[in-house]
Amino acid sequence: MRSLTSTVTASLIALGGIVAGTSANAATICFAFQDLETEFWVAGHKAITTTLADQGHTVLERNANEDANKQLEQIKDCIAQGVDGIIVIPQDGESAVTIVKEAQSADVPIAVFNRPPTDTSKGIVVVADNKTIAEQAVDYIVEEALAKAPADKTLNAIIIVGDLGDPNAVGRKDGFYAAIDKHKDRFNVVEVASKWDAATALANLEAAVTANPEVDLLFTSSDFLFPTIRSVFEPRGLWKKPGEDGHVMMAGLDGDKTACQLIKDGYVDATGVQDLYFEADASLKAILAAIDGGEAQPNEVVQDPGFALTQANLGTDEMKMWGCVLLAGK
Amino acid sequence: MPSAASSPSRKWASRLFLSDYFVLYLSLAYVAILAPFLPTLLNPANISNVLSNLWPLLVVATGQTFILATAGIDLSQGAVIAVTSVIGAMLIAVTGNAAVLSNAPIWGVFIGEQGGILAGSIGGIAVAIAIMMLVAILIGLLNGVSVAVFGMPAFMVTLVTMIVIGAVAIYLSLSENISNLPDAFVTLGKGDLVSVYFGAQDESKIPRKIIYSFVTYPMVIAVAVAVAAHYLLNRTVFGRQVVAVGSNKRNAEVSGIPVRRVIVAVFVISAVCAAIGSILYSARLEAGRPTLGAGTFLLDVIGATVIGGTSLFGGKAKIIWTFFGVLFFVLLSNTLNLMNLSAFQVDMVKGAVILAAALLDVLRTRLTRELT
Amino acid sequence: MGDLLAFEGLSKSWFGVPAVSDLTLAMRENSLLGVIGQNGAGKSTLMNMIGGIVEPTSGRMRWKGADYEPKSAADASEAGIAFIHQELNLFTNLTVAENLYIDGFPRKFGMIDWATINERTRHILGRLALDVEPSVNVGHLSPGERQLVEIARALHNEAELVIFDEPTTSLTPRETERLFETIATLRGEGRSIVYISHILSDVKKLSDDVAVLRDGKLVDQGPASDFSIARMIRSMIGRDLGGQFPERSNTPTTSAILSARSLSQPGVLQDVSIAVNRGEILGLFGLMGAGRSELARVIFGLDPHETGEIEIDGKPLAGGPRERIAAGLAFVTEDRRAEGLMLEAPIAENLALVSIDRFGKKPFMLVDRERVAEETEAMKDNLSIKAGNIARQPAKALSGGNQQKVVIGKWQMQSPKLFILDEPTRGVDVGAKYEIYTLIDRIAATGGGILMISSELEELLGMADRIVVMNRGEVVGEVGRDEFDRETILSMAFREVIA
Amino acid sequence: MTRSMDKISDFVFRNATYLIFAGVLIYYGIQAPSFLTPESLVNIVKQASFTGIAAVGMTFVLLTAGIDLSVGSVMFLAPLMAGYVMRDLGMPVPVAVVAAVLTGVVLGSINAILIVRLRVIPFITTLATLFLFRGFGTWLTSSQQFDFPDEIRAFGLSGVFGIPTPIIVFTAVALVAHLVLAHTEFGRQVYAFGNSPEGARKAGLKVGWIQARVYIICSACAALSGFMLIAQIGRLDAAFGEGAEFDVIAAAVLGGASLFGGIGSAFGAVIGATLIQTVKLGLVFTGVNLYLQPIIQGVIIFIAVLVDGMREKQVLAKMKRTIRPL
Repeated sequence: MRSLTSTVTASLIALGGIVAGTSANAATICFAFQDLETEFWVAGHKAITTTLADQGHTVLERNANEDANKQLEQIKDCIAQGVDGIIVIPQDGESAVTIVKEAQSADVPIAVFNRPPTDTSKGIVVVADNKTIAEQAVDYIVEEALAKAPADKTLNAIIIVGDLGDPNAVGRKDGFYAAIDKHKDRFNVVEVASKWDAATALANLEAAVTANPEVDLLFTSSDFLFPTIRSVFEPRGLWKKPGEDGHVMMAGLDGDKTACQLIKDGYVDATGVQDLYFEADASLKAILAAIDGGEAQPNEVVQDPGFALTQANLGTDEMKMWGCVLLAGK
Repeated sequence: MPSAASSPSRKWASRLFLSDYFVLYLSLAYVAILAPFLPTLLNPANISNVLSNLWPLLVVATGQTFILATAGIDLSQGAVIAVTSVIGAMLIAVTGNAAVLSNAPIWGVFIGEQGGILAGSIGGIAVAIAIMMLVAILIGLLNGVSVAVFGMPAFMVTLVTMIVIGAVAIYLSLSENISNLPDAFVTLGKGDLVSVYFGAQDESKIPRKIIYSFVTYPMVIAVAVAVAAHYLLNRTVFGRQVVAVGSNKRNAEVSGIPVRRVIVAVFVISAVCAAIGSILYSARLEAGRPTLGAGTFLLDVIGATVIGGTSLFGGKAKIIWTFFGVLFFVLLSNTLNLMNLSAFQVDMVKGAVILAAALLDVLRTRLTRELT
Repeated sequence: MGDLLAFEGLSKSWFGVPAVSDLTLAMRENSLLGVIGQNGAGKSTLMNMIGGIVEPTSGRMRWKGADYEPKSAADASEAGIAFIHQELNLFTNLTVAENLYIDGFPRKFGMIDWATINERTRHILGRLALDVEPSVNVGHLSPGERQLVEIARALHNEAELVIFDEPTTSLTPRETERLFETIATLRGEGRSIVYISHILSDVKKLSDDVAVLRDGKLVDQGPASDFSIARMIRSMIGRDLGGQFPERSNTPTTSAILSARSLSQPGVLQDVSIAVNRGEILGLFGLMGAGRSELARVIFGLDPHETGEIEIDGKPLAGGPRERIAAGLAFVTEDRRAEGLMLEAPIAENLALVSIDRFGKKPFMLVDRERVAEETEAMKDNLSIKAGNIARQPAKALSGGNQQKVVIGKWQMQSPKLFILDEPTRGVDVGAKYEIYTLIDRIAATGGGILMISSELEELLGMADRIVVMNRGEVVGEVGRDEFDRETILSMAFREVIA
Repeated sequence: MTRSMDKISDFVFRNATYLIFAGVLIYYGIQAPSFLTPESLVNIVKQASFTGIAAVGMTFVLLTAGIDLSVGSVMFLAPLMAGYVMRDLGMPVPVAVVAAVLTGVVLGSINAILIVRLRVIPFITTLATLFLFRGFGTWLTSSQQFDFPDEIRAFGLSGVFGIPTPIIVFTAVALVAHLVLAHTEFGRQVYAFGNSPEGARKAGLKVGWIQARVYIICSACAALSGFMLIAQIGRLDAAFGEGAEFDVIAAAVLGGASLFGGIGSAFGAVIGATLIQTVKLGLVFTGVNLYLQPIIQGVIIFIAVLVDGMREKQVLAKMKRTIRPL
C-alpha cells in the first residue's frame, strides 16, 4: 500500500501544473455513444466519426454498451484526458443531465445527440421527439386503414415494442398509442415484446399472428425488425403490396435503408424519420463553434422536427430520409 | 519443504505469486508499462477519475467476495441495484413527473406530483435508505434460503432472481427513470470533501477544470464498507466461519459451523452491498434507474473479484485482494478508454484479459501446490 | 517360468519419501497371493503401479515374462488385469451391462449392440449367480450386488489376474461367503488372484502364498500354510504386540457421560444402547458396514434416528452437531481429508475452528488473534505436532499422523467431555500411532470419555477398557477388559457366519 | 402406506417437468382456446427449435458437470461466417450450413483446449470466450447488420409435407443426439464421466477427449441453431444471440439435466425448450402485460429448479448405504 501511495505522490508532483492545451482548429473530440446495435446508430456513428476525421480532428470513441453508469465513467475518462469537446449519445434523458453537468463543471463543451436530456437548458441539445415522430407515422397508417375498412369493423393492430428498459422504446410506444387512441373504439391492439432482439420478435410475432390471424395494421418500434416481420408475414400471405389482397398497413421508425427500399416497393406504408444527418451535422457545428469561440458551457437546443415518410409524400420527401440517401449512394 | 522450492528463482516466484499484494504489483507494473505511451494516465485528473470509478464497484465486489468465499456465486447483484435504485428514488424524489410516470404502478402510491412519500426531509432519506436495505435483505434471504435449505445451485437461483427482480424493477416505474432526487442524496454519490488544485499559486482565477476531487463521499462510504468487510471477513468469528464453509463444507458441518446460517448470511451481505452500491450509482446519476446493473456489469464485478485472487471454489478470499482486483479492473477499463481502441475491438481485448487473468489464477494455484 | 506377474527392485517415492522400496516378488500363474500390511505399508501404491495409475520411480514389472509398463488404467485392463477396489468404482447412473462395457461396447452399425451386451452380461452374471437384470441401474443395487458387478466387469474383460482390495469391508457375511465361492469359481477357470485384506483369517484361508509389506518393503513371504496369524501380525508390525500400546493410566469410573438408549433408524440401526463412562475408553468393534460409523454419526447429530434417546451427563441431546458440540461432544471422523480438515488453510486456523466462538471479543466478535495464536501454539506443543509456522503452513503439508493430531487438537481446544474417535489411527504410521494412543489415554485419565471405533481389533484390545461389538446395525455383544479375547470378539462380529 | 406416498412423490419428482408442462398447456388452453390449435402448436415447436437445438448441445456439456456460457456468441459468429461463405464465395445454402457448423466446431475446440489442456474452469473459460467470440464478430462487421442472400430465407421458410424445416432439423438433431447419448459408447461414457470423473479415469476412459468433444458438440449445435434462426430472418444484427446462453441453459436444466452432471437427456432438452417457449408464447396469446412476462417466466423456471434440487436430494438419500434390510 505504501508503495502505491508513494508512486502516486511522485507522479502527481511530476505532473502537477501541466494541463494539456490544444488548439481548436485541430480539436480532440470525445464521442461517447450508448451502443451500435441497429443501423440508425451505426450510420450516425459513421457520419460523426468520418466527418470529424476528415476535418482533421481527433476522435476518441467510447461505447457504453447500454450502461449509463459506464457511460458516465467514460465521459469522466474523456474529461481527464483533456478533450476539447464531447458529443454524447446518452443512454437516456436522466443520465444525460448528469453527464452534461459533469462536463460543464469541468468546463468542457458538450453536445447531446438524439436523446434529449430531461433538462434541455444545459449543453448543446440536438433532439428528435420519438413520441411525436412515431405518432405522425402511425397517424398515416391509421387514417389509411380506416379509410379502406368498412365503418363498423374493428381493426386489429399490432405493435412491436422495443426493450422496455430503453426510453426510446417507451417513447415510440407512447406515440403509437397517441395515434391509436384518436380512434380508440376502432382498434383492438396486440402488444408484442421484442427486447430489441430479432429472435424474440420473431417468436412472439409469430405467436401473436397465430392468435390473431387477421392483422390490419402493424407498427414496429424500429425499422430493423422489418426483415423479421417479413419472415412471419410472407408465408401467411400478409406481405403484400398495396392493392394486393392481404396488404397490411405497416409503419416503422428510424428511417433506415431497408425501410426506404420497402416503402419504395410498397410493402411498408410509412416510417417515422429522425433526420440523422441533420442531427449529426448540427451537433458537430455547434460543438466546434463553441470550441473555437472558447465557450466552455455552450447551451443551445437544436430541434430535429423529424417527419414521417409515407407513400403519400415519398415523391417529394424521399431524399430527406437518411436511409434513402444511403440507399441511393449504394 | 521439498527441495524444489529452494532455488532462488523459485523463491522469487513464490514470493511474488503468493503475496497478498500480487495484483497490486501487477497493477503498478501495468501502469509503469503503459505510462510512457499514455501520457494522460498519470494526470491528476485521470487519477481522480480512476478513483471515482473505483468506489462503487468496490462496494459491490466486496459483497460478491463473501459469496465466492463460500464457493457460491451471486448473479442477482445487478438486479438488486436496479430495484433498490427505483425504490429509493420513488420514495425521496422531490417532484414526480406525471408525464412519464402516471401509468406506473407506483404512481399515486409511493410517488405523486409532490414527489415521493418520504420527500422533503433528511430523515426521509434515511428511512428510504433503510427501506432499500430491507428490500436487499429480503432478496438476499430468498437467495440464501433457496441455496442453503433447498439445495438449489446458486447459479440457477441467482439467475432466476436476476431475471425476476430485474423485471420487477422495470415494472415498478414502467421503464422510466425517476429523477429530481434531493441534493442531500445526490451528495452521497458525488460530493467532495477534499479537492486539490495543481498549478501555479499566483494564478488569479483558478479554472474549475483543474481542481480535482480526491476525497469524496463515495470514497468515504466505500472505504468504510470495505474496511468493515475486511474486519468481518478476516478478523471476526463469522468471517472464519465463512471461509471454513468455503474451504470444506462437510468439515464445517462436522465442526459445528452453522453452515446454513452462514450461507444465508453471505447472500444477505452480498445483496446489502449491492444496495449500498445502488445508492452510490443512483446518486451520481441523479436518478432511480430500473436498468442499473444490467448487461455486463455483473461480469465486471465477478471478474474484478476473481482477478484479485479470490477463488471461485471458495475458501480463499480477502477484501484487500478484491480492492486490488477492482483497482486493476478500473485501471484496465480506464486504459482501454485511453488507448483509443476502436469501439469494435474493446470486447475482444476484454475477453482476452479475463482469460489471461484466469490463466494466471490457474498458474498460481499450480505454483502454490508445487511450492507447499 | 510360471511367473505371471513379477516385480524386480520396484520402488516409488513421493517427494523423496519412499512408499514402496526395492520390492522384488513374483506370483505364480493360477495362484492366489494374499497381500497384507498395515495402512501405509505400501499396498495401495503397489496396486496403483500395477494399475497404471502411478509410475514407478525405479525398478520394473514383468507380466507373463515380458516387460510391463502400464501408462494408464486402460493399459492394465488391456493386459488382462482387473481391480476390485474397496471403494467401488461403478457408475451409479448407468446400468449393470453399461458398467461392464463402459470402456468398449460391441457395436452394430456404429450403435451399441444392446442385444449382444445384455445377453453376454446375463451370461456373466449367471456365472456369478447374480440374479439381476442387465438393464437395472447400478444405483439400485445393494453393496454386495455392486461388488459382484465389479467382479463381473473383471470377468467380462477376460482378466487373467483379478486384484481384490479389501473386498469384504462392505459385505454382509452371507455376501462374503458368496464372494469366496466366486473366487473359487474364478480360480477354477484358471485365473489368478491377488487378495488384499486386513482380515487375516480370510487371507490365510484363501491364499496359496502370502506376502507381507511393511514401510514399503517386502518383509516376509511364503506359502500360506507356513503362516500363522501370529506370524502375520508379527511381520506386519515388526515386533510383538507388547509395547505397542501405552499402559492405561487410569481406571474408569462408573458414572456415565454418554448414554444412548434404544437408537433405531430403519436400514441403519436397530435398538442400539450404549454408554460411556467418565475416564473410560469404550472400544466399538465390528466389520466395516456393521454400523459403527453410522452410530457415531447419529450420536453426533449428523444423521437422523427415528427412535431412542441420547443423553450427555444426564441431559438429553438434540439438534445438530453445533448443539452437541456445545454439550461437550467431539467427533474425529474416519475421513480426515473430506471431513476433518481444511487442507488449504493454515494449521492454526484448523486448530481454532471448532472453538472459534469463544475467541470472539464482544461487541463485534472480533477474533482475539493473540489468544488464538497463544492457544494454538500451546496445543501444538501439547500434542507435539511436528510443524513449522502453524500460522502459515497449510494442513495439507503435514504427514498423516500430524494431520490426525491437528484434528484431535481442534477438538481438544474445546475441552470436550466425550470424544468419538472413528478410526483415529487410519493412515498413521506406527510411531505416530503410539503418540495418538498416549493422547487418548491422557484424555481418559483426565476424566473424559472416549468412544473409539476401529477395524483394527488389536488396537482396541490394547487401548479399550471395554469393547462393544456391532453387527448389521445391532449391538451383538460386550466384553470387559479382563475378558478380552480375540476369538470371542471376532466370533461376535462374524455372528451370522457362525450361526 | 408411506411406501405408496413415496411412490407418488417419486413419480411426481421424476416427471415434474412433464407435469408442469401439462399444467401450463391446460391453463393457457382454457384462457385462449386457439392456443391449442395445430397451427399454434406447430408454431410453438418451431420457435422452440432454435433454443432447443442449442439446448440439446448444452445437455452434453451439463452431463459432464460443465457449463458453456459462450453459446450466444457462437450463435452470432457461426452464421456470420456462413454468411461470408454465401455472399462472398457465392456458395449455396448447404455449403453455408456446413460452414456454420464447422465454425462452431472450431470455436468449441477453442473452449475445449482451454478447459482440457490448460485446466481453466469451464465457467471462466466460456465467460471469456463469450466476449472474445462476439468481439471478433463485432470487429468483422463493425457492428453493421449483415444481410444474407435471399436463398437463405427460402431455405428457412421451406418445409417438408407442411412441416417447417426448423422442426425437421430440430427433430433430426434431437434424434441423433439421443442416439449418440443413449446408444453409442461415447454417449454412455459422457454419463459415466459426469457421474464420477475420477471413476471414469480409473476405468481407463479417455476423459480429456470425452470432455473436449462435449464442448465441440455444444458449439456445433449452437452454430446450427444460430444458422437456422438467421435463415428465418435473413439478416444478422449486432445484438443477435446476446444473452441466449441463459435461455439455453435454462431449457436444458428444465428438461431434467442436472448442473452436477450425470443426469439429463436429449429428449429432456427438447421438452425443456418447448416448455419455456410454451410459457412465453402463451403469455403472448393471453395478452399478459409485457412488464409481467419475464416475472412469470422466472417463477416457472424457479419452480423447475427447486424441484430439480429436491430430486437431487432424494437421489442422494437413496444412494445412502443401508446396512440392514429396511
